[in-house]
Amino acid sequence: MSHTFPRWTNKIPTIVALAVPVIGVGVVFGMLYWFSPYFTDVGYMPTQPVPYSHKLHAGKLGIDCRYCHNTVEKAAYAAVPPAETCMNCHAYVKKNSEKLALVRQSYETGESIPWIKVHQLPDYSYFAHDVHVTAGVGCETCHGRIDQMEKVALHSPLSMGWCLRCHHNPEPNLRPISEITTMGWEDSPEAAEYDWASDPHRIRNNLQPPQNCSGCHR
Amino acid sequence: MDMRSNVDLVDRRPALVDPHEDFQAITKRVAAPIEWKTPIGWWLFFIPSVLLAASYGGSVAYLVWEGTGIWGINNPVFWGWAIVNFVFWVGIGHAGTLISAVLFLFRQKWRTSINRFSEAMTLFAVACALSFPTIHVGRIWLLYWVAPVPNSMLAWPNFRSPLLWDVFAVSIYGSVSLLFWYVGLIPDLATMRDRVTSKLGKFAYGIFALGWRGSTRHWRHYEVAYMLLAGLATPLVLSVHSVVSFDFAVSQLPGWHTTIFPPYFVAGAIFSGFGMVLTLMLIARVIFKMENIVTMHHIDNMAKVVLLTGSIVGYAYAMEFFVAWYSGSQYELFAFINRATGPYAGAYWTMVTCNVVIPQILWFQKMRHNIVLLFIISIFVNIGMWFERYVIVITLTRDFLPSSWGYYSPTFWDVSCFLGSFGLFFTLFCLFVRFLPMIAMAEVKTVVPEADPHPEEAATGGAH
Amino acid sequence: MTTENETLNKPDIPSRRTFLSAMGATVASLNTAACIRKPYEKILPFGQRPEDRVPGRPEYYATAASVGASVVGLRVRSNDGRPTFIGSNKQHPTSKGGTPAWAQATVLELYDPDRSRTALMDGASVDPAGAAGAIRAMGKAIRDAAGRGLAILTDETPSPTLFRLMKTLKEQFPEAQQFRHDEMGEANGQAGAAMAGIPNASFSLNETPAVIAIFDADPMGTEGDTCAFDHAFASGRDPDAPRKNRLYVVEPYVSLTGSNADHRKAVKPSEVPAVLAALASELNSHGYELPKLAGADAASDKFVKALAKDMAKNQGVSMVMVGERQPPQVHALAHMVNAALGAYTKLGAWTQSDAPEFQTADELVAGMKAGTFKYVVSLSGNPAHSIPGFADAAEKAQVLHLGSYLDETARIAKLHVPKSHYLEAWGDLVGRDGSVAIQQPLIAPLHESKSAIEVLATILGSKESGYEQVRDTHRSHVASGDFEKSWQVWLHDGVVQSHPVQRVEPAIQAAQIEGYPKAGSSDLEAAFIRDLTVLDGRFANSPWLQELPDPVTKLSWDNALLLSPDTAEKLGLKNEDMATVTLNGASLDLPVWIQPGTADDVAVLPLGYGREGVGQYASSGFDVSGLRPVDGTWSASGVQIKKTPGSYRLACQQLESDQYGRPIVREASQTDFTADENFVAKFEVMKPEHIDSLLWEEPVLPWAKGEQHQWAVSIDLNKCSGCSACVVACQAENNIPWVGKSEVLKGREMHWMKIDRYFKDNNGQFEVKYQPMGCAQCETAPCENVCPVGASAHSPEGLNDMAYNRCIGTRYCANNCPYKVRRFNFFHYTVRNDGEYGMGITMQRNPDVTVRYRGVMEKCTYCVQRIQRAKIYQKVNGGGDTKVKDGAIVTACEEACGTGAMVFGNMADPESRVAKMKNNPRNYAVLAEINIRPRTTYLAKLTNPNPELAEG
Amino acid sequence: MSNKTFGVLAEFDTPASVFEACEKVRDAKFSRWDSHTPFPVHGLEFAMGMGRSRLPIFVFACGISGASGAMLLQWWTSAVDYPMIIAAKPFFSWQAFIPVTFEAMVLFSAVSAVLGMLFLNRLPRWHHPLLTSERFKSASDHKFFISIEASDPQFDPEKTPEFLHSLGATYVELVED
Repeated sequence: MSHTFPRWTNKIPTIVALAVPVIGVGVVFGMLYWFSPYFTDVGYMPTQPVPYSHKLHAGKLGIDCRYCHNTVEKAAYAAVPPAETCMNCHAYVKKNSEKLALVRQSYETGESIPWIKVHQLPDYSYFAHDVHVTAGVGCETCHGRIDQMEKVALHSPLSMGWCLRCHHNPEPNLRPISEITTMGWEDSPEAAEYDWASDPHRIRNNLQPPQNCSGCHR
Repeated sequence: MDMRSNVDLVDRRPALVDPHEDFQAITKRVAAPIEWKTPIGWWLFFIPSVLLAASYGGSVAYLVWEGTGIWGINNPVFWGWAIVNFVFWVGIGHAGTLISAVLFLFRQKWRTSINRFSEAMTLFAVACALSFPTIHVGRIWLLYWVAPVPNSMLAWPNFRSPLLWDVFAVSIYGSVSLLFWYVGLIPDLATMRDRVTSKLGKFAYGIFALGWRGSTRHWRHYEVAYMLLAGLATPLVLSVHSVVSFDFAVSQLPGWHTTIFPPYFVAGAIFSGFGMVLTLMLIARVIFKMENIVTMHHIDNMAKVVLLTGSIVGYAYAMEFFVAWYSGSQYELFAFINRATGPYAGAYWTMVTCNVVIPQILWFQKMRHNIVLLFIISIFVNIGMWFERYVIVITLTRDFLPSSWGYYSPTFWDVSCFLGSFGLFFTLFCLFVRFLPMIAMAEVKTVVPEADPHPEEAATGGAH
Repeated sequence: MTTENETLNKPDIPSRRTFLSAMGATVASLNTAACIRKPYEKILPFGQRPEDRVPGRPEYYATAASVGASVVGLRVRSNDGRPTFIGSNKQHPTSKGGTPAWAQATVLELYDPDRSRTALMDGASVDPAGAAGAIRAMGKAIRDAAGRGLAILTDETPSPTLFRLMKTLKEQFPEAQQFRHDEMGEANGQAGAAMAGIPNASFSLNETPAVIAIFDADPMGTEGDTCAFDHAFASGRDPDAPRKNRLYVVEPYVSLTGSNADHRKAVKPSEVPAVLAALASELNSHGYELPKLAGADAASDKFVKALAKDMAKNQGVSMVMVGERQPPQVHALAHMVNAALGAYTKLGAWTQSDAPEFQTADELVAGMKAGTFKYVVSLSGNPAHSIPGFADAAEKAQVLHLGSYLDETARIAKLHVPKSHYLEAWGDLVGRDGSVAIQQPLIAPLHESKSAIEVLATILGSKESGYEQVRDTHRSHVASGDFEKSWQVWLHDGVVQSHPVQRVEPAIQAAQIEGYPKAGSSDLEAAFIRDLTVLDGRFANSPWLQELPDPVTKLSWDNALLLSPDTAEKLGLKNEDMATVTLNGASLDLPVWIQPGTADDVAVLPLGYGREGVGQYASSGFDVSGLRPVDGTWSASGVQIKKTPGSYRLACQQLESDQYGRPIVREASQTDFTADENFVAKFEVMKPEHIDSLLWEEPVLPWAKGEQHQWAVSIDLNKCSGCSACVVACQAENNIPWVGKSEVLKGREMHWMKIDRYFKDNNGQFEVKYQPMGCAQCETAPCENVCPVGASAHSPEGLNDMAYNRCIGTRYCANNCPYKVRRFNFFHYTVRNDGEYGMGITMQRNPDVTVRYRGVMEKCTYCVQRIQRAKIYQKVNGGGDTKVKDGAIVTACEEACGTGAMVFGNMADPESRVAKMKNNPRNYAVLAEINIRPRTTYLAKLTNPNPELAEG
Repeated sequence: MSNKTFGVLAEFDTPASVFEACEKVRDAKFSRWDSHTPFPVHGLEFAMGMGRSRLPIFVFACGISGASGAMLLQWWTSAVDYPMIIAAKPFFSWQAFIPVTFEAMVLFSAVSAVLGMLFLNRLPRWHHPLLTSERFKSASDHKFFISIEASDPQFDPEKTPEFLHSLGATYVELVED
């Protein structure tokens, strides 16, 4: 009588034995990367209603971040500026530019410019800019080289693990208070020998970044 | 010398199988149910079971859509029937492995006729059991958080939680039982492979028989592996229900925070397990004409085990009260007095009657040999053991602060989920008895007199 | 923060726009809470950001609210332009930093979707312009008719501006008539005061009396300045208080005040006058000049004798109070007693009210029937429901109804105008002590609504802006020129300092009182009472107050016929039976609830429920006002009650009232306490040294490692009156959903904080004990240990953190919680609330607190959002000092509590109030014996019984 | 079907007969041969001259590694990577970690026992010459067989079958590969 199973089937066990572990590990670490914000969110770069260029304003013109995001040192939100702020200059500079039509309109009517949110935390996690800034965490640390971005893109994953890594060990991400808004400081030579603990100009040196749940979830 | 004497020459006990059964007859008898044209009786069980199982699926779908609020759970009774059913099924899931593993280690040859059957029961019970803790969580789609896998939240499960122990204990228990059951099946699958004529049959049984050839070189490793599995399953079976009991014992609630829970739960589990094995065995034995293989001798033994464990459970009930009084904690004492006299006294006394009083009948051999009576008792045992878990969970209604006391009553969906799980259980079971050898042929053959390669020594009383 | 106040009255205030942006965030949170893919969100900045407005940073404004003539000073929080929380104004003299539950609920009332949105002319809606025009037209017509045929009906809202406008009206048009009617008012009290010779004046209590005798009044619950009374009362409960007080209560039902009494005497309503008369004559025999009314001594007994003796002993610092439910004569006698005892000179002050003369409601109805009134302008309330006969008489007149709901009156009105919420309009309120608070709006009117001031001004043809009117009223109070400056100060403080107060010395003549009520009948009597949560029903449409259990009965979502156990037995009734109550012709079926402590043969009928056609919640319960006598008296004899088939399930939130001898609420009498300071230890189930012997060493207790903050709460059971304001405050602050009656019946209410109440039979005397209970942040928390995913873990500062977004809902933690203070979202209650309340509830929600998803456990974490805000503020502005000062963090419950019963603070700082309280000998932990080490501990209750009455 | 022979297959009726036959085959110094029985015949492996199985050592090793792995994981996750204060218990509260450790031990050893057994038996092997023989089907029912492979140095297409006959085989056949 004939065989139910052809000869090659005897190879299957070996193949499975080799494949299973590979696949298993692959799935776990695949999910760890492809399902995480590292992959899904970083680089998110929507087109904004007004083609505002940080590269031009923050980079070329060197306007300090706090000129527009002026609540960053005293509030949780580094507020997006009102059209008023734009008009401070643009009432005189490029007063008739097409690109600024929406801004002018907003300034006159009070209607908001519908900016699209780039750095978006889930609503159950609470982040406060002011406390991070006073602790000496620079804008660049989380937002990247804004001064080189024509369009603002998401630089950091803003995932829990990413936050925690710094909260476990903040030192590498601290800089002199005076350098908070400096772009590119991280690569600068003084960053290398900066010792946060002995910095006389720091408001406080006793950092205890919370690592418990209610530090961020309320 | 007469090889067909009524005495098993291997261990000088009453024959385990009818002495007129030889190898071939055993094979035939065991394979028969699979080779028959499906009996009506089978359909009578199968169709309702499938319908019930489907209703379970429906209930669960609605549960996930609407939320656990569709059950009767509330504050203070945050755990309701779901957990009751879970413990109930896990308990039942114990007899199988116990019979196969522990009795195997103790060289209880009478197990061979019933171990396959009860292992299968174990598997299906554990499947039902696992379904309940899974569906009872509030956000089932996040259940994978209990698994310790690296993630972008940098968060890990809390290994101090008895619930996490449970996740490991029950799922591992399930997997090991499956292995144990399957390893036992391999030679019989080979037998079926060699018997069936249909192409599909050859293929299906062939795949799972793994190309088994009954080679002695294989038997050599096989027997060791089986022995090891038995050796592992034995502590496992004890640990699982201990861990389940930790779900209650590790909390600090009056009536839950008790050190006697682990042994008491294990005894209860064996008790309920044997109850269920009896229930099923007594039916199957008749339907599939297995009287010659599952003899009165087996049934009598099982009845004895039921009597023993039932009495242990009864002792535990009594002990609980003593400890509650002896502890001097007013909360403890109240909790137990409240069980027996409070709003849920009915459940408590049902439990005592079914688990402790009724099994006492089994002291009499006459009763042990009365199939009908035995069947009824086994049903009572099942009911009683469900109520035992209900009584434990319902203790939540009255804990420390009277201000937070409440009441609990199940809803339609509690009931539908519970009955539905029976549907799942019996569906699997019907499929098992229809398509797989429900008795371990190879093992039974080993206890037939001819199985002995040295009959003359045995006849002359040669030692082994 | 006050600079923005002007902008609020300008037409272009940025209210609605900011909602939309806020809305985006809140609505989105519903999705994200489930960790589903992030929704697409927008940022909507201002075109021109108002000065001092920092997006995301809450702002606080002082304002005030009133019920009847009771004024509560408030400090309301606004998040991005949305009022979200009603805080208390510690500087306000008549609320003393307290807020009643109803005040807490007004923030939700503002967003009530059932509020009437547009004006109705003959039932058809008209646009704002049309409405204004109609009012102006009516005003013109009235002015042309020189006020003839004009009837103005208002409630007792004590608004100086309103008073001023009415006076001008009266001056300009003498024929116009003004009426006043208020279900929460004190008509009887004023009539009584007038009898006694102090008309149109009000008494304000400044310090605690040593002996307080309450006659059928509820100054803690529903009458007068409850916060002020609570404050005064609490100040006399401390063992080290300069003046300890003793509270005697004589009443037919268990009022909130009665539940706090040291001695309580339950009598039928009609017998109360007799008891007071008896007291008077007893005092007379102690040598006071008081009348011996006929048959007074008959009512005298041990209780009255002891009371009289006690009062005599405390000459000058003891007083009696009579409630609105008693007729004027009784009030008059009370005034005489107090005058004789010299209470009015020492304990408080009488202030002359500058309210105009008002006529009563029945005079109005009579006039309307007679056809004297062409125009009836109803500035407040729902007269068609509350004034018998008004509806029928209304046909003869054109009714202008200013109201918040499309209620009975709105339906019969010629012109209905939506009434502005007090958070939407300018106004002012004068308290009983003459102190004035400015009501400043936090938001532009959400609907096309007007305030009473605006309507009246329009009719007068005066400036229509409420803002201008209010300013005009108070401009005169500033002597020097810089009105603007002081105006800013008033708005900031919430109190008008320089307001002239006219004190009066009561000249009470000890004459015989005409028609003093005779002792009561022997048959069954009905007692109509104001409900402790929805009051007279004006808050009946608030789901928060409907779900808030009555502090005494613990019933929610319903009222019921309250009977004493004996009476119920006599009538063959038990809980949740249906009974037919028949009283002068009318009859009503309602469920029975047995309330121990109720006087026998009394049928207690709480008002304010079963209001049809007002809103989706107001209709729950049973409207007993139909049974009430037409003259509006509060009690009546000749009630028939008989059992009717059927039963009705009542949502009671506490099913057990006995402590089963467990040391949960610990108490002793003042005398026992002085005998043994550490009496609480006697209650301990286990010796501390036994508890502390643990199986494991504790290396990870960070509080052992000198953490600078260790949060803790201490609750003084002496000071808690059970008013439940904290429960509502907690609900408002923490976005706690309501679940509805059906879920409460299942035992699924979500209140993070509950007020446990236990009954006690103190040899024959019925007593009630209250105990606020929330998550106690146990150091060895049983809940944390059992969570498989670590969703509940401890913070180094001793908080039992709950990460909602990590919770998978095994519910094990709640099982294992010995206090059962964890709450589970069995259904998606948040979304259910959204379904019922629409955008309103999302607008009220606190953006600093996560909105919880279905299948998630939640609980109190000491308002951790407030803690974090304060810590961050300290880190940013503390210049290196990161330690938060004591009192910088105030939890919602603490903020709502006027008596200071609840104190939150830093245990690690020995100077903090909470640390001091923990060292108080009365300090104890509930269930300490199971070694959970709660951070919330209690100070044992001290009663102050009269030794003569103490032993049975 | 190729004409290459796999070996010779001999059928016996009773355990006893196959037992003796095996002893003879063993003494005849055959190396690549095997016996096939429907159930494990007591002591037959010794009759065939085989020692004890080495499976247990392997299983033991896996069990130990499972247990230690689990304890290591629990220690690292709850005491090193992200220590959280749970009910004021030590970060490394080993008492609480024992149940999971034990379960892991059981799982690892059980799985290794089964996989090890399959490996040592070179199973699954679905395609095998013997499975083509009709007579051989009864090897899983009531008959007992001895198979000697053609690859055995002593194998001889003529002699070996006769030898087996001489051992009392009731039937002998050549099996093609």
